[in-house]
Amino acid sequence: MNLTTTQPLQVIQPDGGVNGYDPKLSEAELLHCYRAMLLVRAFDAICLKLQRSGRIGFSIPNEGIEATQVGAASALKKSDWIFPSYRDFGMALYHGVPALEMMHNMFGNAQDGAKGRQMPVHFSFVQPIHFVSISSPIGTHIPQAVGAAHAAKLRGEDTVFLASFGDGGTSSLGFHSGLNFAGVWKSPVVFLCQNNGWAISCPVEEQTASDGFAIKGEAYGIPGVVVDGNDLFAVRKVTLEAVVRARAGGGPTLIEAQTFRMGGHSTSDDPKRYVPPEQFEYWKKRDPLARFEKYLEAAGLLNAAKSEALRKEVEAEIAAAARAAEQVGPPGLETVFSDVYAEIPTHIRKQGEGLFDLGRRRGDAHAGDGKFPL
Amino acid sequence: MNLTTTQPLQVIQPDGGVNGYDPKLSEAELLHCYRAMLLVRAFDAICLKLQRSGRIGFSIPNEGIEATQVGAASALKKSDWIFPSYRDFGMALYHGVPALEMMHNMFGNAQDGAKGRQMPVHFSFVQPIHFVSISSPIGTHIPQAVGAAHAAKLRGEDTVFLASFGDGGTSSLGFHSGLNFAGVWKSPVVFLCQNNGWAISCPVEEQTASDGFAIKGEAYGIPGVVVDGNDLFAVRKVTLEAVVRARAGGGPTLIEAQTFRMGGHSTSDDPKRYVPPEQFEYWKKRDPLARFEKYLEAAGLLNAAKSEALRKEVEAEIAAAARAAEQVGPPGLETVFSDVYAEIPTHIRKQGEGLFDLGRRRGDAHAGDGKFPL
Amino acid sequence: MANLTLLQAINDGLRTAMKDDPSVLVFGEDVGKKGGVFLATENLQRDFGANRCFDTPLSEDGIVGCAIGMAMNGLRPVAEIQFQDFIFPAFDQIVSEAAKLRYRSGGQYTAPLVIRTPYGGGIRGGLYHSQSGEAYFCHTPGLKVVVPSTPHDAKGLLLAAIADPDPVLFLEPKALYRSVKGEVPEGNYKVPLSTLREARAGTQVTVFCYGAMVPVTLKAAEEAAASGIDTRVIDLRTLLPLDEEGVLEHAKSTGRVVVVHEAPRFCGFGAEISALIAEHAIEYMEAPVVRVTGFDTPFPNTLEHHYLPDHRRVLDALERVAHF
Amino acid sequence: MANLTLLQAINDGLRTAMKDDPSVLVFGEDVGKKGGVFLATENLQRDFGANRCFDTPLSEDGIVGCAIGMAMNGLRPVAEIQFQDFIFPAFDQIVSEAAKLRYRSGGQYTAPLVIRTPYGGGIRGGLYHSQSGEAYFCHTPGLKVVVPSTPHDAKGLLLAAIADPDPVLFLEPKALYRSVKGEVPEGNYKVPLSTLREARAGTQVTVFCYGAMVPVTLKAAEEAAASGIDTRVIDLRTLLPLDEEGVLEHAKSTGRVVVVHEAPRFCGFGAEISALIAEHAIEYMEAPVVRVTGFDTPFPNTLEHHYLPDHRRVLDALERVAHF
Ligand SMILES: Cc1ncc(C[n+]2csc(CCOP(=O)(O)OP(=O)(O)O)c2C)c(N)n1
Ligand SMILES: Cc1ncc(C[n+]2csc(CCOP(=O)(O)OP(=O)(O)O)c2C)c(N)n1
Ligand SMILES: [Mg+2]
Ligand SMILES: [Mg+2]
Repeated sequence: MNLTTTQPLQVIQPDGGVNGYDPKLSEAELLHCYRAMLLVRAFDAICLKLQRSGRIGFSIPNEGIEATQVGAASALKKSDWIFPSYRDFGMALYHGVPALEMMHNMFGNAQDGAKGRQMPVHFSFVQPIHFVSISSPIGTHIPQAVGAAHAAKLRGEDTVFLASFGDGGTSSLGFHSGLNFAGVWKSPVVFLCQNNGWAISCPVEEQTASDGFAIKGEAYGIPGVVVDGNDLFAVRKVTLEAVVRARAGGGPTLIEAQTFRMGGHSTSDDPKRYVPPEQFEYWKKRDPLARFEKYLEAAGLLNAAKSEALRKEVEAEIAAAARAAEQVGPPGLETVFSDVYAEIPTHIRKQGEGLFDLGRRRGDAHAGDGKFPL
Repeated sequence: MNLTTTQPLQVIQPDGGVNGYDPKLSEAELLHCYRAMLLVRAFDAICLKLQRSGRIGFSIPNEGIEATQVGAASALKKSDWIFPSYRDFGMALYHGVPALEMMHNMFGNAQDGAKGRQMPVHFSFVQPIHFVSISSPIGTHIPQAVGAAHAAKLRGEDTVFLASFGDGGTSSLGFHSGLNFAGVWKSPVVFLCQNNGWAISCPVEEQTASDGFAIKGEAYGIPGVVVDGNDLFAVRKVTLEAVVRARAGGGPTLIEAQTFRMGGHSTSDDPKRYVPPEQFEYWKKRDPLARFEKYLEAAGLLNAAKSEALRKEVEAEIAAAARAAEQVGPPGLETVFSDVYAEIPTHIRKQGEGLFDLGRRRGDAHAGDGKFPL
Repeated sequence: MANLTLLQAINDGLRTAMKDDPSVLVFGEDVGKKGGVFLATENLQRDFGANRCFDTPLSEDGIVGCAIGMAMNGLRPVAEIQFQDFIFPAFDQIVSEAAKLRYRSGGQYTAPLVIRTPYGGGIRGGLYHSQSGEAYFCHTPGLKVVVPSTPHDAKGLLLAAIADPDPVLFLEPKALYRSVKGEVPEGNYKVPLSTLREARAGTQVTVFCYGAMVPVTLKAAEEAAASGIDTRVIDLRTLLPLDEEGVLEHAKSTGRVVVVHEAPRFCGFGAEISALIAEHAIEYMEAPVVRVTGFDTPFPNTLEHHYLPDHRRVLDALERVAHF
Repeated sequence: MANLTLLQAINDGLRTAMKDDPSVLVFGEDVGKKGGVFLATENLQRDFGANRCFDTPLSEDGIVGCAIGMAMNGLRPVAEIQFQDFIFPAFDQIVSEAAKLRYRSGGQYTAPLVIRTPYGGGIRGGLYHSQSGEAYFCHTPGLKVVVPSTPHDAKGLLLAAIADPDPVLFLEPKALYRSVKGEVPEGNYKVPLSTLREARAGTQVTVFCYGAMVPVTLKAAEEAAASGIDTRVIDLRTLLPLDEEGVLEHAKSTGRVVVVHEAPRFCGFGAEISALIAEHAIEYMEAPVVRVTGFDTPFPNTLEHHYLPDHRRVLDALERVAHF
């Protein structure tokens, strides 16, 4: 079985034409995809502002890769699992994670599902889809996705598991072990490599000498597919094919989505230090949102007014979420000490009590005024 | 550049014929190869006996893979470096490491270059060729070989570095990082994957779903070549090509030598628990030594009498080495404490003095009777 | 009750867990047909099938990474690492992932898995088949670290570990695999984690030890008794979370303490015991707290019997502490 | 002499080593064009060329594995790990290989390399951009572990580390990168490894600390002075091999000791200091040996200022110990 491709699949032309391709999506579904892309862009822009004004500490730009995120996410059911990277906002938003929940995380506040323990963008959701707790170490989630998939497979479930990572992620240990195990176990996993050309400042040619990333599947007996990552339909199509095969017991697929991040690696990064300006120009012309808009317009589903209205609505939603999340205070001090284990062991409880006690003795407001509540 | 092959190269036919192939080796060189293979087999057999009679603790069977070891080693100059696995006796013996030095290691005695600190077969030599200290953790030496090669390359030297490992070794972290870095750096390294079908009891199909091992080079932009590992000329030929390319700045090659270990994984292992008997029969017919003998006979360089004489000579040499090594006592107690650092730090010195002191106070012979000599 | 070796007790524990809970899986390198290099998993594949007990590719990172995913998704994986020395490729998965998943997800995702691995010296394994790495893991909040020293505890602690909601590293003293035997109850019983075991009663000196150092210490204690030193031997059993209260009570009650382990001394587990005492019981101490440990060197081969703490070294420390 | 930040001092140290010794290479993720995420390697590629300072693929295992090979073959590699939290994929190469190569080869092969990495909290980095993993490495014979706390020492210790014949882990307190400034001599000078620095003279209590905890401790010591507690502050600088004699002398001379570090307490580096004292100086102690440390939890984000030991917690310990 050699399904590996080396030419990226493209469906939506730069002018929005699809050469008669039928996406098999209802108007509502198409507009849901569009809205998800708008949500990402708005979320991105507002987080950038929040960070620049010092109200949140950090964010990860997503501009330019919305089609990959939303196209891939759209191929999954709510019962499937996502093992995301830190640059997968759109997958959560597509599946209906409320922007407010995501904003709680950006502020690390008391209502954040992760209790303010993680840096911003390290989301964790179990609803409405499993969007597994993001970890900073690169690649560790890849074998985890395979293990979770193996569990489902052993129980005879038809759940599919999507593991998403970057071009840099392919050099990690987890990529090697995860794909190798998945190949042997024929696990129902879709490996989505978002090749955006850069791992922070490291260009792909310094990352690996392989002829692209899809071909790396060969090393594990896993078919590799290359797709235009700025083309929502193309990404959706290859992901759907991979998902269908995985669900039917056909094993894993490695997808390489070729895309580009229009921003820095993070809000701490200045890409102008290393990305040649031509690359920004090249990719600006291939903006995934503009391309999808052209399609929707050509299909008679969108016009300038409607698009403007939607954009405003979405921006208002995100802005409201940010305002609401900013109002919520920090997590309680006891959250430093809980969730290390299912039950808090004595030595940790004592450390917490010590901190509360010190706060009481010093009259320090931060340390809480009650007794250690755990 | 796609040099990857999937059909194993074969030169010596089972009947010893080579279809006119010219190995370009003098009679002396051919007999040196033959002698090296005999040395391996004798070393192997004697170590097995020593282990069974409790005189050494452990050995690693090499029977069946002598052609891979000797064929590959014969492609290297003395100024090249070998990063061996624990199953590469033949590479050391081919390059003239004295059997006695190897036996010192098997006994872990006072004359062992590694001062009796390692298990048997974990050799380390800097002469007559760099045969780098063997480590038990699988695959760690692979990126090390790449780093050593990069050093040579930066200095403009034309040294070549051979890293040898098993089929199981391809699943290790070091394989992934080592080949990836070598691909990017175009390092002068030859990666020799000795595919003997098994990683202890794990057959290749449970190790990886890839279509063989040479193809794994694709993931790193490294050409992969498959060769009949029981064919000394074929192994020598592909290794020499890889070495020549590496020396000329053409970068790394991944060689998959298909072979089989006729013994257990180690002297602690009983392969009958897991290897199907047909496999032993299949490979017995393809014995690399017998095949090379047939070639030499056909070429008029060997006959039964000469072969018998050589075998006896070699066995006597190894047996004498074993006897001599067995006479040497254990390393001095101070070797527990030296070589942790270039200079022994105070806390380690004190621990050594404490042990000597206890021995003195208890009248314990083992602990030495002098004062701590470091 | 059957009279079993520690190795048989572990096999029995795995069987019991697999029988009682269909979500328990056993996997690792060579654990299937071969039954593990020490035969701890012997016949589990035969008896429970290859879906419940299977071999993996040669990647500890993959073994633990996949185990975490399985555990997230409802299974109870029991992964074997062939030798503790080979756990380091999985260090990132253990320390960064298994140990931190519950915390970083606010309890939304958890990793109830067990990693079993033989540790310690005594088989002429040299640098890489002899190490005792417990301190590396004990410095990692979110993990539990368990070390049995008797067949009874081996089975009971293993069953408790498998049932535990948090990731447990289960270190098996390979030197004791076949050298100790003892009564092992049938069926599913649990020895609660984080509880100490008084392996020998005594009033004058307390020795804290675990794993393969327990019999060594008991032998030293017998010899010390002959010269009038009445030694209490505490088998710690669970190193993390440690029963710190229990440790301090024992330390206070004898006022003289020795700590024994095989691992190197510097920043070893023994340091934590000493530090607890120095912080919370120093005023009860009538003698220095003495550590008897492996040396601060890699593990040698030919001379391993000099590297490993033996009863003579423990006895020497007992005498120093008792007669201080 | 120039007045430099700690970060500039490190950049200066790297430059000096690269200028003086052509076998010194600097590499890691993003150290080239970008100059490192903290800019510690800024302009080194520009000034020494891409053969001397270069980026690598995203693999810490590869970075350290290749560094070992380079070191074996005559170079002096200085590898950067972007955050200490990301060093764990290289743990096997560091612990099994770099640390053990000299020993296992009887001195035939050695690995004189330096691994630089920013460690510690204070930048709102959460679980994975804040850790202090020194104890993991200090339990590894064959490694050296160095932690500077001033610009002067940062350069001088780095140059000593690069010249050292053994592998050195060089932990850079990222919280101090830009927050401390000081006089830094020009040219190549070395601060010898395994020597302590008295950061503050004092007679009543000794505090042992290192890295980013040094300024925190100094602040606490100033406040303590106001209430009549005369505190000596010892910056350990090299954690392994530790100047144990020096530590014990200081401990004995004040009879009262506090140990401060950011890392979790359990089996942390502080335990070794306490244990040394409990074993060799207990009879000099007039108070418990108290540790002020990070908590035994992963590193939180929003509440990191509660997790990190601050001068208030150190002061509290000083008072407890002084008035015991
Ligand atoms: C093990 C590890 N090493 C280093 C880092 C630091 N780091 C964070 S993101 C990143 C680059 C990732 O690039 P890529 O995988 O291409 O993803 P992208 O950011 O481009 O989406 C690096 C080096 C890390 N998080 N984990
Ligand atoms: C990291 C690591 N994990 C496990 C082991 C135990 N082990 C030693 S050899 C071996 C199998 C190696 O198989 P392969 O690479 O095919 O080499 P072969 O022995 O067949 O030559 C295993 C699992 C090890 N040495 N290192
Ligand atoms: Mg990228
Ligand atoms: Mg093999």
